[in-house]
Amino acid sequence: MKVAILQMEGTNCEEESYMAFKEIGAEPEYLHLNLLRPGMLEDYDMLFIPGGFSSGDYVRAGAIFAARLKAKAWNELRKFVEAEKPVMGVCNGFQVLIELGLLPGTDGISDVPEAALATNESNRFECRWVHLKKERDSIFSANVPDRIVLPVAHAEGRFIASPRVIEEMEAQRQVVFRYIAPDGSKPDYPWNPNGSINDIAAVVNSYGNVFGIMPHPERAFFWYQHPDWTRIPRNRGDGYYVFESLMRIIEAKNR
Amino acid sequence: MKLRKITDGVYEVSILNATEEELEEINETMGLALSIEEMKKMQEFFREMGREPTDLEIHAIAQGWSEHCSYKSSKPVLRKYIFGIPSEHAMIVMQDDAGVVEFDDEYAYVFKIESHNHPSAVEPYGGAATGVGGIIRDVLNMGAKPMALVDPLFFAPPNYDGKLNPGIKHPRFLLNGVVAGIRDYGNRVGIPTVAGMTYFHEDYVNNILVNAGCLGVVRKDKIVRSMVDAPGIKLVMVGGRTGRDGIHGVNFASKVLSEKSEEEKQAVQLGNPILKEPLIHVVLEANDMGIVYGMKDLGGGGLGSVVGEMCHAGGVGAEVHLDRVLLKEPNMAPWEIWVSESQERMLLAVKEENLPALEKLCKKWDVEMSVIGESISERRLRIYWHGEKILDMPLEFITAGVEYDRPFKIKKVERVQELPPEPKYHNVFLRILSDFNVASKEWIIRQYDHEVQGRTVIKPMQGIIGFESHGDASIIKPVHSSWKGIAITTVANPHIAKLDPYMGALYTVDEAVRNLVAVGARPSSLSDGLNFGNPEREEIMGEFVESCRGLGDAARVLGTPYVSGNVSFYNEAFGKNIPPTVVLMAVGIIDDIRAAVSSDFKRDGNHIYLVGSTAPDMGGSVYYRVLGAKSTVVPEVNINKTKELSEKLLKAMSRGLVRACHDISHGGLAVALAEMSMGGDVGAEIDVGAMQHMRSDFKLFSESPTRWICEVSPEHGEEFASLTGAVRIGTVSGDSLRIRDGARWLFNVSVEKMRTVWRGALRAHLG
Amino acid sequence: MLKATIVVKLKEGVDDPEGKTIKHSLNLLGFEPVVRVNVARHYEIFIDAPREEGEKMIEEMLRKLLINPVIHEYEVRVEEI
Amino acid sequence: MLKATIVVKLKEGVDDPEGKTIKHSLNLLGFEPVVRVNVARHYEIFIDAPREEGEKMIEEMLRKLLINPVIHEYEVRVEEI
Ligand SMILES: Nc1ncnc2c1ncn2[C@@H]1O[C@H](COP(=O)(O)OP(=O)(O)O)[C@@H](O)[C@H]1O
Ligand SMILES: [Mg+2]
Repeated sequence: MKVAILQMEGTNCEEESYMAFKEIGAEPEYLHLNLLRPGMLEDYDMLFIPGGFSSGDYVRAGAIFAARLKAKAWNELRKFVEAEKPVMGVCNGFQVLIELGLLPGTDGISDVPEAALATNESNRFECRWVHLKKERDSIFSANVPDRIVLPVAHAEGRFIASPRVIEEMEAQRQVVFRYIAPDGSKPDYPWNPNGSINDIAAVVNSYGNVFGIMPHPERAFFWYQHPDWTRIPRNRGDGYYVFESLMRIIEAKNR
Repeated sequence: MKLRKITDGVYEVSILNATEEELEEINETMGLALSIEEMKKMQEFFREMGREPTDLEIHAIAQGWSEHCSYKSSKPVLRKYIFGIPSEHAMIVMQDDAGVVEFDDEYAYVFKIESHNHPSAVEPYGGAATGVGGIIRDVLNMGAKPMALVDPLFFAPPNYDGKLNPGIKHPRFLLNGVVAGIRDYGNRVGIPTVAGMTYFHEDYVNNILVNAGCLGVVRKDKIVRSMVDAPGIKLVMVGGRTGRDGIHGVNFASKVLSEKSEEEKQAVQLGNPILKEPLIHVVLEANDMGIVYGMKDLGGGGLGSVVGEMCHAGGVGAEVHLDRVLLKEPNMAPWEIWVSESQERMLLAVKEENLPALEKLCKKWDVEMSVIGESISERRLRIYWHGEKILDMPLEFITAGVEYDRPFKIKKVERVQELPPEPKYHNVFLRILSDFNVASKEWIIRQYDHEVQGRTVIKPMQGIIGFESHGDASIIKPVHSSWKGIAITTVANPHIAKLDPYMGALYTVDEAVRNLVAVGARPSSLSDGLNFGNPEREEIMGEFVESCRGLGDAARVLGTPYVSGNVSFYNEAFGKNIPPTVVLMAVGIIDDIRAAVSSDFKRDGNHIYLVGSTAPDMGGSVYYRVLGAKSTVVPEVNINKTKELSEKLLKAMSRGLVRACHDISHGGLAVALAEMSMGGDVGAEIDVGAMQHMRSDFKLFSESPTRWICEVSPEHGEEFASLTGAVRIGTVSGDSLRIRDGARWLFNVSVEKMRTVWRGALRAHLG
Repeated sequence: MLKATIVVKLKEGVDDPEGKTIKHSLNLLGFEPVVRVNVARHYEIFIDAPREEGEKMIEEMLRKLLINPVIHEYEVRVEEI
Repeated sequence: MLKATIVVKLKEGVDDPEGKTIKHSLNLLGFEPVVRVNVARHYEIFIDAPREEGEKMIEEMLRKLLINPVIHEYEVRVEEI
């Protein structure tokens, strides 16, 4: 499975992501936005938008990345999504997918954003680990246990959308992960680290092939990346299982 | 001042026949910050040449001779004490912009700490951000990938309510601005800020300190030197454009802060991480391709110092065409271009045949470059401006600079210690927990991405998710295929150093060792950030000499060399000087990160041991400050003991005997226990009766060096105690910290209560 | 030459954490009568184009980059300079 | 009740990386005639105080929290609402 990891100035989680794909047997390749030419996307089986601060997140997190990607390859991107090839965005990548209108994608693809990842309620960038509850299976979550921990590191992650969009998302069961308190109860700050509506941490579009997640699975790929590994032994990092879920597609491809 | 126009933007300055007053006037008008002796030396030189200098030539010399570039006050002292400490592993020591030390057979690590004090005092956000930007370049120009940042910071207390001198900003404003600057720059370039310190002392009210350190890793065969050693190599500027911003930053750093500093807008820059991030890619990819012949970043001193130092180091000269430098604004004079310290710029030396490859890389990353000249075999510097030669001097004269053996005076403080009555333990313990130097720094730490790049395997906050408390050092795992790790910590203790700079320096080295050993790492090497007042004052120079002597004595015994460092003088404002502030960025190696130890208590029922011995020396302690009691009796460090005990403890750790470990520092034993409890969300029952005989409060709050608390499972207790000579002082248990001295109970505070107090104290005054 | 001044605000009803934080800090600093703070982004964009063309361009910039309609509203003022 | 609208800008001569990045992005997006972008911070501060007192307060707020005179200049407009 050939995975395009999109890059531009300020994306900076691409190396961890590259390694994660490599480890599960995919063929990741960096693709710089400046080198993206017509027809190039077609060659890939999956598109991945990594975390970071594309263009400094000036204007708004992910906005410049999204606008530039849209200007360069909107039609191809639409085709990619409509062909139901997987598209995944982590953190800044999630922000880009929202700004592109590819997520929440309650009704496929939207030409204008239908949601926002707004400034955290705490008004601060925060780097911390959170507890997550898996709400559904998808090609991105099939192998993930029901409860995991992952790190977040963002200043703009508060998921907002109109009541109508939220309702549709919930009705179509598009929420893949929610923040949760360690005892399983409804999370207050900091368990919900940004104030997202309905504690939304990750969503998938209505087709099931575009996935955005604020926490960083690629930073929790190995057990020793967990903050509490000196307390709790694990064989793998919890983020590994997100990538492992994608292996099914790889295997299908290889068959 | 007599000028004669030579060409657009270039003047000849008459100095050959200038009187002393006229030289002084030139010095002032041109903003050179030179002494009269230095002005005369320059005059002498041009008299010998038999011609008047251009303004560019004068600026070039002033820049080369500035304190910041030439280390004129500090060199002789550094040479005597700090340089040349033998080490098996050090590869490049105190030569290039950052030190290089062997990591394993294939890789080396590269690091340095630097100050950015004056710019941060004037504009905290931009000053701190560009401080981070600058130190990243120092590591990058060795060809290394930057992997970790640290940020030791020094302020007056955030609740300071004294009078502020004109132009001085409140510590709260400064702290918020500095943290935001480091956060926005570090996070955006994608380098984790893994450690730091946030220190409070009233004497920083006029003059904050912002130090920043960076560590990177490079394959040994890819190390790039900051030199050009052959003629005909092209000199290429890559990255940001050159502007009027940052003109005279170097001279600014060598000047005392005053009311007027606010107006020195030109020395203030905000920094552009979104230029730096792709620049890092360009440089590292070019280095991977093997097309970088030599490289140096443009930091203090700008293009002038870089071209000069790079060619001087390689024994060649250079020819530069200043009109080829890409500018932010038109109509800049050549001297402005030469001395500008605009951010995000690197100078690469590249062979002509490799220029196209570099151009291609720059294009991909949308980074600008320009070939501005080349190296020549003659050891001279020649500068051209639209074809006209406007500078022609031997490099030696510009770069060699001057040195001073400044007079110094060592002040002896009489050793006295008040003995206050015993306190109410419960209250005083909570007051210590909420002392700003003890209280949680979580609000700061979490604003920095300390995990980007995915290498941070021991984090700055340690424990159960959501309950973490302070750790001693962070560990990164730099090489995917190896379990070997690099531990990083920063330390300083200005309260102790102010009473006794020599012992303060020893104490600081000891604390560096303590922190590294606490996570299971063997101390490897050090970078020294020396922040002092005005060296023209004899007592300040005395503090500097004594500090360096202490640093040298300590490191020589330990075998940990100083491989890089930085001196910041003139931290003086309104006649007040900062306390002597020796900041160390210390690096340790752990052979297998799976053996690393964190500070949080792990399991109810485990035994608690104290390693090391305690003395009743309370000078500089948090406890005495909280009580308002006076002591000048600072803790005594025996560095041989530091070495011996740390080796024993490392041995116990390598046998897997230690479940948790924390060194004892600010606030003493009681605070260390509290932090271990909070991180593990579990209490402890402690009896300090087994310690040497002394007052109970001294047992709890003494900050004696070379001590750790270790958690050990019961079955390993005996082995651990016999290896380290530790005494057992208690058991992990319950949900409160309960401490007695023999039969007498001192206090009992719930973990919950400790956490509320410890977390809230500093937080209440921030953001 | 055109100068467009664009103020991008959060829509009424969208929580403004930055405004809240600043209000809180101001209250702490002793400015108790401060009851509310709103924070907006303010752009000055200089465009070398005739008025009509410039105005169309601004419309487009807003749509393509400067705002997210889910949370933002905006004001634009264009002057010839 | 007073409403103060405050715009805090960078002084001429202070290089603005944010404005430059946005300008560059707009050019890349095809808005070539954009020659310059300045970014400023825009505050609306609501103060429950009489005019004179409120105005003094605003002066002080600016000095203590909202600006650094080394790099910033500002405009203030106060209305009674
Ligand atoms: N300004 C800062 N930036 C990053 N980390 C910080 C900062 N201040 C404190 N820390 C982190 O907080 C923890 C405790 O700091 P400190 O109290 O100085 O520890 P110690 O006394 O063990 O040196 C360390 O992990 C340190 O790296
Ligand atoms: Mg410590």
